[in-house]
Amino acid sequence: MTAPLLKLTKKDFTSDQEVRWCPGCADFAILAAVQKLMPELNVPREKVVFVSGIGCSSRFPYYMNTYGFHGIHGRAPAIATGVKMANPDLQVWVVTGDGDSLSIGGNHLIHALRRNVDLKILLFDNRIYGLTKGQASPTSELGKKTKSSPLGTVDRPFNPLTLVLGAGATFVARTVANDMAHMTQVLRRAAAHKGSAFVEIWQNCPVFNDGAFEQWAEKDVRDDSLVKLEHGKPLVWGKNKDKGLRIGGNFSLEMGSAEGAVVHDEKREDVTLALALSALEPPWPQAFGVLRAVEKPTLEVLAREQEKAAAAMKGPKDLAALLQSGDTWEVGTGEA
Amino acid sequence: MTAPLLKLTKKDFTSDQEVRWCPGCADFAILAAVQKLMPELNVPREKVVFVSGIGCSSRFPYYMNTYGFHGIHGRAPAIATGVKMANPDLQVWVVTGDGDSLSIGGNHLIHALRRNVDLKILLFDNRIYGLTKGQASPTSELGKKTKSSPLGTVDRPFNPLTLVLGAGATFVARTVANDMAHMTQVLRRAAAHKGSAFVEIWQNCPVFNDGAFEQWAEKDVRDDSLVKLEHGKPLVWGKNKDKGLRIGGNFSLEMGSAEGAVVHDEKREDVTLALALSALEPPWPQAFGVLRAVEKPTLEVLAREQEKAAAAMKGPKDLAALLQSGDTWEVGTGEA
Amino acid sequence: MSVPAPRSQQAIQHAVVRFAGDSGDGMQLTGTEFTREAALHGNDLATFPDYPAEIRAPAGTTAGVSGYQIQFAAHEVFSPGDQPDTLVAMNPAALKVHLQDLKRGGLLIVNDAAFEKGDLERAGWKSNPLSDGSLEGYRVIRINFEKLVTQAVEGAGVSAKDASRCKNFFALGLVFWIYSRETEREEIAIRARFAKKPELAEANLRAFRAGYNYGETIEALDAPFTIPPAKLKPGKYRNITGNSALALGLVAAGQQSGLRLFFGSYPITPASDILHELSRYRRYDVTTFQAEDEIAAIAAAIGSSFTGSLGITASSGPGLALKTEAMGLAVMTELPLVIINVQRGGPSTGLPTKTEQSDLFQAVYGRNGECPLAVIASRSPADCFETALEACRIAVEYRTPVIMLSDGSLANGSEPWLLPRVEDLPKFSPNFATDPAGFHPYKRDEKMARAWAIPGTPGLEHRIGGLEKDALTGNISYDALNHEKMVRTRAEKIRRIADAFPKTQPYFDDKGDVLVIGWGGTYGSITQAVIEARASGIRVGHVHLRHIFPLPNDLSDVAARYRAILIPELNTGQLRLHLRGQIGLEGIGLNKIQGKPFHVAEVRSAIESLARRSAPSAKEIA
Amino acid sequence: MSVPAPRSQQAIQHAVVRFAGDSGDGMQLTGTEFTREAALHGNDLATFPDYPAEIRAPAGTTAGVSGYQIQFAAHEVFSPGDQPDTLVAMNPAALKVHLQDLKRGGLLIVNDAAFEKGDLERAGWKSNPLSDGSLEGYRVIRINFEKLVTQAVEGAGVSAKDASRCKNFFALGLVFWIYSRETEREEIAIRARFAKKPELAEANLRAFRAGYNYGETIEALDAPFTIPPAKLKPGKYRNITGNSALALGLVAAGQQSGLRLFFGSYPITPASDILHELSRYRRYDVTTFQAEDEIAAIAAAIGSSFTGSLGITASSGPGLALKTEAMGLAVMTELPLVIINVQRGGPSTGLPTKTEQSDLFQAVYGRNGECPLAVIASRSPADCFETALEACRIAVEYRTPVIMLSDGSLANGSEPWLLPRVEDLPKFSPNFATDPAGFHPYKRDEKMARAWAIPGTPGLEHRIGGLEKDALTGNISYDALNHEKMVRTRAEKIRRIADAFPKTQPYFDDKGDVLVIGWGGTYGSITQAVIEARASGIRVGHVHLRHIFPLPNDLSDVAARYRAILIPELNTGQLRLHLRGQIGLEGIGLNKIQGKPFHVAEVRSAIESLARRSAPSAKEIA
Ligand SMILES: Cc1ncc(C[n+]2csc(CCOP(=O)(O)OP(=O)(O)O)c2C)c(N)n1
Ligand SMILES: Cc1ncc(C[n+]2csc(CCOP(=O)(O)OP(=O)(O)O)c2C)c(N)n1
Ligand code: SF4
Ligand code: SF4
Ligand SMILES: [Mg+2]
Ligand SMILES: [Mg+2]
Repeated sequence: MTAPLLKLTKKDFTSDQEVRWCPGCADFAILAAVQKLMPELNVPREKVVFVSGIGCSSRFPYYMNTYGFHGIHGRAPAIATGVKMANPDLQVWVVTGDGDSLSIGGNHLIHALRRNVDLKILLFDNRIYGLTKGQASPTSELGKKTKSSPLGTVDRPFNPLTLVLGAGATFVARTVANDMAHMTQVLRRAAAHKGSAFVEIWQNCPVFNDGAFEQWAEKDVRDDSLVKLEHGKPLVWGKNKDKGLRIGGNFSLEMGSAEGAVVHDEKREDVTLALALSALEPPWPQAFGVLRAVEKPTLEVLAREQEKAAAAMKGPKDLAALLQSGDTWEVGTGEA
Repeated sequence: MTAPLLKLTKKDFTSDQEVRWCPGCADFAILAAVQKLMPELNVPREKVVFVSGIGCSSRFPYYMNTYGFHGIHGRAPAIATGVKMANPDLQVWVVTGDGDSLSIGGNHLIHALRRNVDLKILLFDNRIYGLTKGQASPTSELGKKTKSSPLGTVDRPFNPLTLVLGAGATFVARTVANDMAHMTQVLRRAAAHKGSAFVEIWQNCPVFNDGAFEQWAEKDVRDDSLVKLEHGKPLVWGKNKDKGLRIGGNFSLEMGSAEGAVVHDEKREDVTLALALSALEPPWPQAFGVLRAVEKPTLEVLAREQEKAAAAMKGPKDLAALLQSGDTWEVGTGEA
Repeated sequence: MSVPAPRSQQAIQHAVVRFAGDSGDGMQLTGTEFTREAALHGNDLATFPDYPAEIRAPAGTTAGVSGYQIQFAAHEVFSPGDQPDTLVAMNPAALKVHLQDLKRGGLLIVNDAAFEKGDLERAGWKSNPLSDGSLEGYRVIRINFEKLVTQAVEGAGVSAKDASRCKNFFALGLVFWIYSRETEREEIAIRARFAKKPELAEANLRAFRAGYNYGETIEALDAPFTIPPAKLKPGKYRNITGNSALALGLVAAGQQSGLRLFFGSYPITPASDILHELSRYRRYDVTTFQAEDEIAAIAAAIGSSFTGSLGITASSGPGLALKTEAMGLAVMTELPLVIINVQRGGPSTGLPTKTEQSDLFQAVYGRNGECPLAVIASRSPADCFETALEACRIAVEYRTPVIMLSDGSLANGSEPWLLPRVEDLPKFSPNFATDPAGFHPYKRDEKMARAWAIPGTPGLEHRIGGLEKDALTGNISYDALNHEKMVRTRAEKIRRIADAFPKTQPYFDDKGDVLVIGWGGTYGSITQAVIEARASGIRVGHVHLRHIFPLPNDLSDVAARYRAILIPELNTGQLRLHLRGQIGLEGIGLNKIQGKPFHVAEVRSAIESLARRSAPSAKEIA
Repeated sequence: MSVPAPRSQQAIQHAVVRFAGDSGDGMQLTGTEFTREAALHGNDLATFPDYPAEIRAPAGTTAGVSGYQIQFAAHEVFSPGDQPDTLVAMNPAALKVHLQDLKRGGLLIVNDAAFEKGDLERAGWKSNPLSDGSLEGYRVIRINFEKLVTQAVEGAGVSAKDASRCKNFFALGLVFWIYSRETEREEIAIRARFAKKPELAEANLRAFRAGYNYGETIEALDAPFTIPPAKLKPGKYRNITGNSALALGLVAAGQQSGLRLFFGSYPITPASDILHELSRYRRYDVTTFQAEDEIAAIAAAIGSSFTGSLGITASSGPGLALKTEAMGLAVMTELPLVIINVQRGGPSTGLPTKTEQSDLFQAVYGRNGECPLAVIASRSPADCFETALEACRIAVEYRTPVIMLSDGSLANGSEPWLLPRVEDLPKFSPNFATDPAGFHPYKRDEKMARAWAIPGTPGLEHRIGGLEKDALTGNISYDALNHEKMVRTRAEKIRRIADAFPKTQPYFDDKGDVLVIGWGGTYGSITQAVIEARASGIRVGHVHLRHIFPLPNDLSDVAARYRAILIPELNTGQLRLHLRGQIGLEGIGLNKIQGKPFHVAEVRSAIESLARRSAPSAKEIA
């Protein structure tokens, strides 16, 4: 990481708007992490755009002293695609919630990812609808009782990581808001990725879904319930790093001792390993960190290259010539 | 397969409407296959509903002499979810195109699949927009020149199988319209599956995308370019069945000799193998047949069970009592 | 607990109380509790809750202030009242926002402890209103809630934080005393509410009692007020919010028609509660489906209607926008469908928690193609029951989508509801087609409703969809004259709904100076305003449109009996333009677009000035 | 090829030709080719292509008939003509559909070979029209196309199937002879078209020539017709369809404003061609984005406008419906945005390939909340250029979404376009904000346009969104009075656009018996009808509204100069209701909802009967 040239500070990225989240909301931690990370990225404030949908999480852009667009529910990836294609020079972030991006906005999310638009997509996953006061979301556990499902939900949740990998995402990671160091590292990686970067951030909502992640994301249980991914390192976990993911029978992963554990490889072109890791759910350890980071051409760059190629082939712009293209004829001033 | 009790024939499932596809369109073959299969399924015509979106493929319901709903673009899975939840007794089919279900309708598709609504979803994939005359679809190859992309597309296509597996689909299969036997067998399996069944059918559009699949789906090349999946059988292919998919280094699949090939297992709870198979693309052999068939509770059944449980717990319906629930008071006829 | 009987009481006829505090202060609960007691006491009442769009904006800021107003009375009440007689302000921000509304001479209860320098600044006070003269002209009761509540709950076994959170029940107790409310029912309610945490129950009880006793002790008033029960129509009552009544209306429609309800919805303020409520009535043949978005919600509802359920969907403005395309499909397929729009401030995301009536255009005109459907509006919280039932009936009997308009103030506001007897509720039948003989999907009955043949019915297999349909068979038809016929048929079917409306009967004067034509949630304010205007000698009639489209056939004739027409709306004049466009009716608009209901005084003065302006000239009289 | 000069010719002033056949018969191509030659010949012309919604419906059925009509003349032409003088019917189905329109005494060219029993049945003929007297009163040329074409192309080296597919060029050749067209240009065009398959070029050329020679040989007519070039305004011309002109208008707007264009779209008939065309103009700073759906298309366009591009999106009715919510966002954020609606038959999926004007309500009124934006409409294929440019100018200068209405008949129809000189095109500037001093995102200029500060500009970082905004800072504001102010400001900004309109100047009589007020694609038919009605002595004016919202300020005044107002529309009366609702204008509607343009005669007779009805009574005259 190069030293910041612009000498910006966290304060430079803090807007004058009051932050309107509930006391104790994990969104605060994410905001702090992003505001702290930004100066390090060395991008001038005016070249940074935050785009969001609707939800508690989607208030995020108001608090960043950059350009920001608080869109409509679910459409942030589409708005951001327009921003990035219109000006590929900008660094574009998308902030979204589990309802915003996986319920109403699911399609835009997977399409942005398949297109590999260079967006940094942060999904604040609290497994609930916060802003509308506590309905089930597509990540709420099956059978969960919420305001909209007093008898328990009947729809199985998405696994966001498997979903986005299935859609062809080139960068996929997971972190948790209460692990500042890990979260910051993951965000830094996402920022550095050229192409769509998808980050699921487990985010506690103390008001409507308190403790959703405490069984595996609290400090004292993390070691046993999460497998921290490090590129080139074996897939091991446990306080003593004594458990490992190994190749099991008939092309499956199995839990066993650390010995002979599969080695994590973010950069593998084939998506098998990343998919297998994404699909791990309790009682298996869950994947934590960067699952995949593969560079591919991005939409906005390909599009601009085409434009240039067309210009090179067909010559410079000439509106008059364009209007007169095709079969034309003259009508004279005199008698016909 | 039990003998048809209803003694229906293909003709019973043929409506009086003229079929309006172009000469040579592979949609005809699919229609014929479905009309031929239906009598065998032994479901009375009136209990069968075909729902579709918009596209050439989506005209399908008009040609089936069952109940049918030609919906709006992309929304067939949502309409069908309403049909099935409203009457779980019905057998509900969804017919859709690659644009209909993967472009505008992508979100409804993945949500229907995660919910495991008992729908048979047939995606007629011709890798092009047929009805609107030849624009790129989300399955068109990168760089493809179409009416809407005269310089070539710049967005990478979806792999529909990986996408739907990532969304949690319980039944996923692929077939091709020019292999009547295979297609019929896959459709039969889909019909038998309790839960969402997703079938990708490669379908040639001779008018706007002729030959899209000929390199691997024509009779003479199939053996070398497709790996036919059979539950419990090793993953081998080639004219002489001499090539196999084996476990490679660091949890990857590799191509090799047939010996020691991984054995296909549709019913595996963990989705790793199915995902790995779905992701195979040329020059690898492509997966052909049923990738996954795992039974899970379906949305409509869970919902009805809840209803019954609620009735059992809270007693029978009593509208008067319901209206009067909560704190009530009387206002007398005399002076207060 | 035994409370010493207050010494003497002042009997009054009505009062308006507003509770205001931080979003975290529990003001909505306090208001609801007070409302329940007023209801059970037999008062007539109307309420208006008002809360911010954030779950919890920063503590102590004006952005975070949450309010709840109730008017309760010994007589009929139509609106939550213009100006509170009593205002409870739990912090400086609440005072900042609400003081301007307090009636001159009104009672102001403030939380003394919350007026430190920082608190004042956060709320935007330049100096301390408690001491700078701002409160002159009001009767101020300053209370150190923190201290008194802490003392009161000491020993109940709750944390200091939990103790402090009992403040609202202290305030509630005090207001109970001021209005001489019985405390028993509330005590039972508190115990029930906190049944799972007895120590919290105990703490809140103690706070409540302490508040009540405090009123008694400090002799806050010379004599507390009493408001005797109202002489309402006899019968059994229940206090109800608009969304609750609406949900019950839907259930009743299902039961009265024998149809299964399918409710497909996606959460959105202020409509979400309908989903929440219906999810609790599942055993009444109610399927609820929280869809992935508004489009899926309506699409699934349409699918269910095709299958023989009554499909229903609910949302607010932005969600309705998304449903537009699918509404067209329902119009084309002529399936029953109820689409509920609980309107909120617009455009776009707008003011999500504020009320407005600005989606009339969208409801009547907002679709591609010639795409008529029925639009009806409810007028009061309890009326949402009847309106929902009516929407369902029209949808089923005419095989048409019906948009039902409610709004934020109706949805969350409440009033006593005279419970209908089930025997008196309308029954209606889906009249499913079952006979293959002569069956055609687009054959029509005398209401012009097409045959509704549902899957599962042998011999009636057929296909429908969004392409233009043949006038009889329903098959795709591109025929030019068939298209014209179908466009006109669909329009005529909707128009004919009006033929079954009862005669339009204005309230109050049935001819005279001014006719007020209103719709939706302004009913209460208009009614009260008309009553008051008539008291000053003006002859005023009031027509409150339930049916926005089609309009009543006799509306022009009725309107012609008045010198002038006033059309008050919480928008820039949508009904006004609609009436002029549809029937050439010229009205004067009274328009307010502030995310708030009308004050009665605003409507009354508009009536009065219009009456003056349009008074017959001397010549005319002669 | 050298063709013997036809012996004698009959000079006529205009003709209407219709080519009709199966979807697979290439009638659209035939029509286009004939049109090009007419254009290059110097005729004025107007065309009307009409094709089915399926790619290819079953061969030989009426559902699969595809037609192309052209009127070409030695004088100005305004419509494609009511009734063809010459009809080419390639099969019985085409004859079935189109015979009724053929002018009495007109020339009918039929493909003899296609009238076998099966063919007749498939087309729904009970008996053979060639022999049952159906064709009496027409001049019939029966041709065995199959045989003649097969003979003609023998030896060209194509398959029998490909040979048969040359039929359309045979027909084209024959019609060339009938109207004495030169064949050279067409021969070059055929060679160019099939450049990659020389044997096909050869076969089609031979068929074309054979058709031409056939006319000569059989002496199909005593003398072929000639139609001299029209005396059009001098200048350079090009024949152009509405969608092509529209795309060029957008490119011109980008170049004239210096803005990059961002075109986000999702394919839909009849708007897709705009995407196709713009995709070919990428080097003109045009980004095209085929989105996953209509919502993403407009959302991306909005994002691009935020970033300093000119965001544009195009669709047809159902797609517009989906864009509704996002339009609200554009209104709230006050960003430039052009939304094109190429209307088609509705409601719902409706009649996708047919024309209609039924999305006016949706455009003006179809959004949640108080959500005004500008709506403009183009009137003819070539006018789509100017209208698109105007839409872009308004969007940029006023920072507002603008809906531009076109329709299917304009989109696919064509006419000669007098090419504008680039120097004469308007220039306009985005006027980006760059100076941090005194910058506020919602500070307005004299047009009430807010500051447009784009990412990349240092010091102007700010945030916008769909919640109500503070009137100056653009920060979220829930303030009641601010909301009212903003609602009224947004409305006033749009209203003021009208202040810059030129005076409304009716065509033809500027006062008199009847004023015809039209909009959109009916321009041609109305113009011709007015010309004809005036010839019969009625004093008629014609106002064709480009601006649907806001309306011209002086429209009422202009209208007052006529005895009666006629409002012809291809819908049930949307402009009529709009004018009555907005400005109290009472008009008589002429309405047709058949997926087809007006016939000139329909409009003319409406004018005449209205003139008669509203003729001044004897008393008035006295
Ligand atoms: C079109 C539309 N539909 C619904 C809503 C209501 N709405 C606002 S936020 C939200 C969901 C919020 O959940 P999530 O995305 O998980 O964000 P969180 O609040 O939990 O951060 C909903 C349903 C809306 N604003 N717009
Ligand atoms: C809301 C809406 N948008 C767009 C269209 C236009 N449209 C109809 S079908 C179609 C795509 C068809 O492609 P696909 O789903 O692949 O089906 P195919 O025709 O290839 O079978 C489109 C864009 C529409 N009818 N409705
Ligand atoms: S509701 Fe939950 S997610 Fe929203 S601000 Fe409050 S704590 Fe955070
Ligand atoms: S366009 Fe293609 S997919 Fe559509 S009917 Fe014709 S051949 Fe089939
Ligand atoms: Mg959430
Ligand atoms: Mg397709």
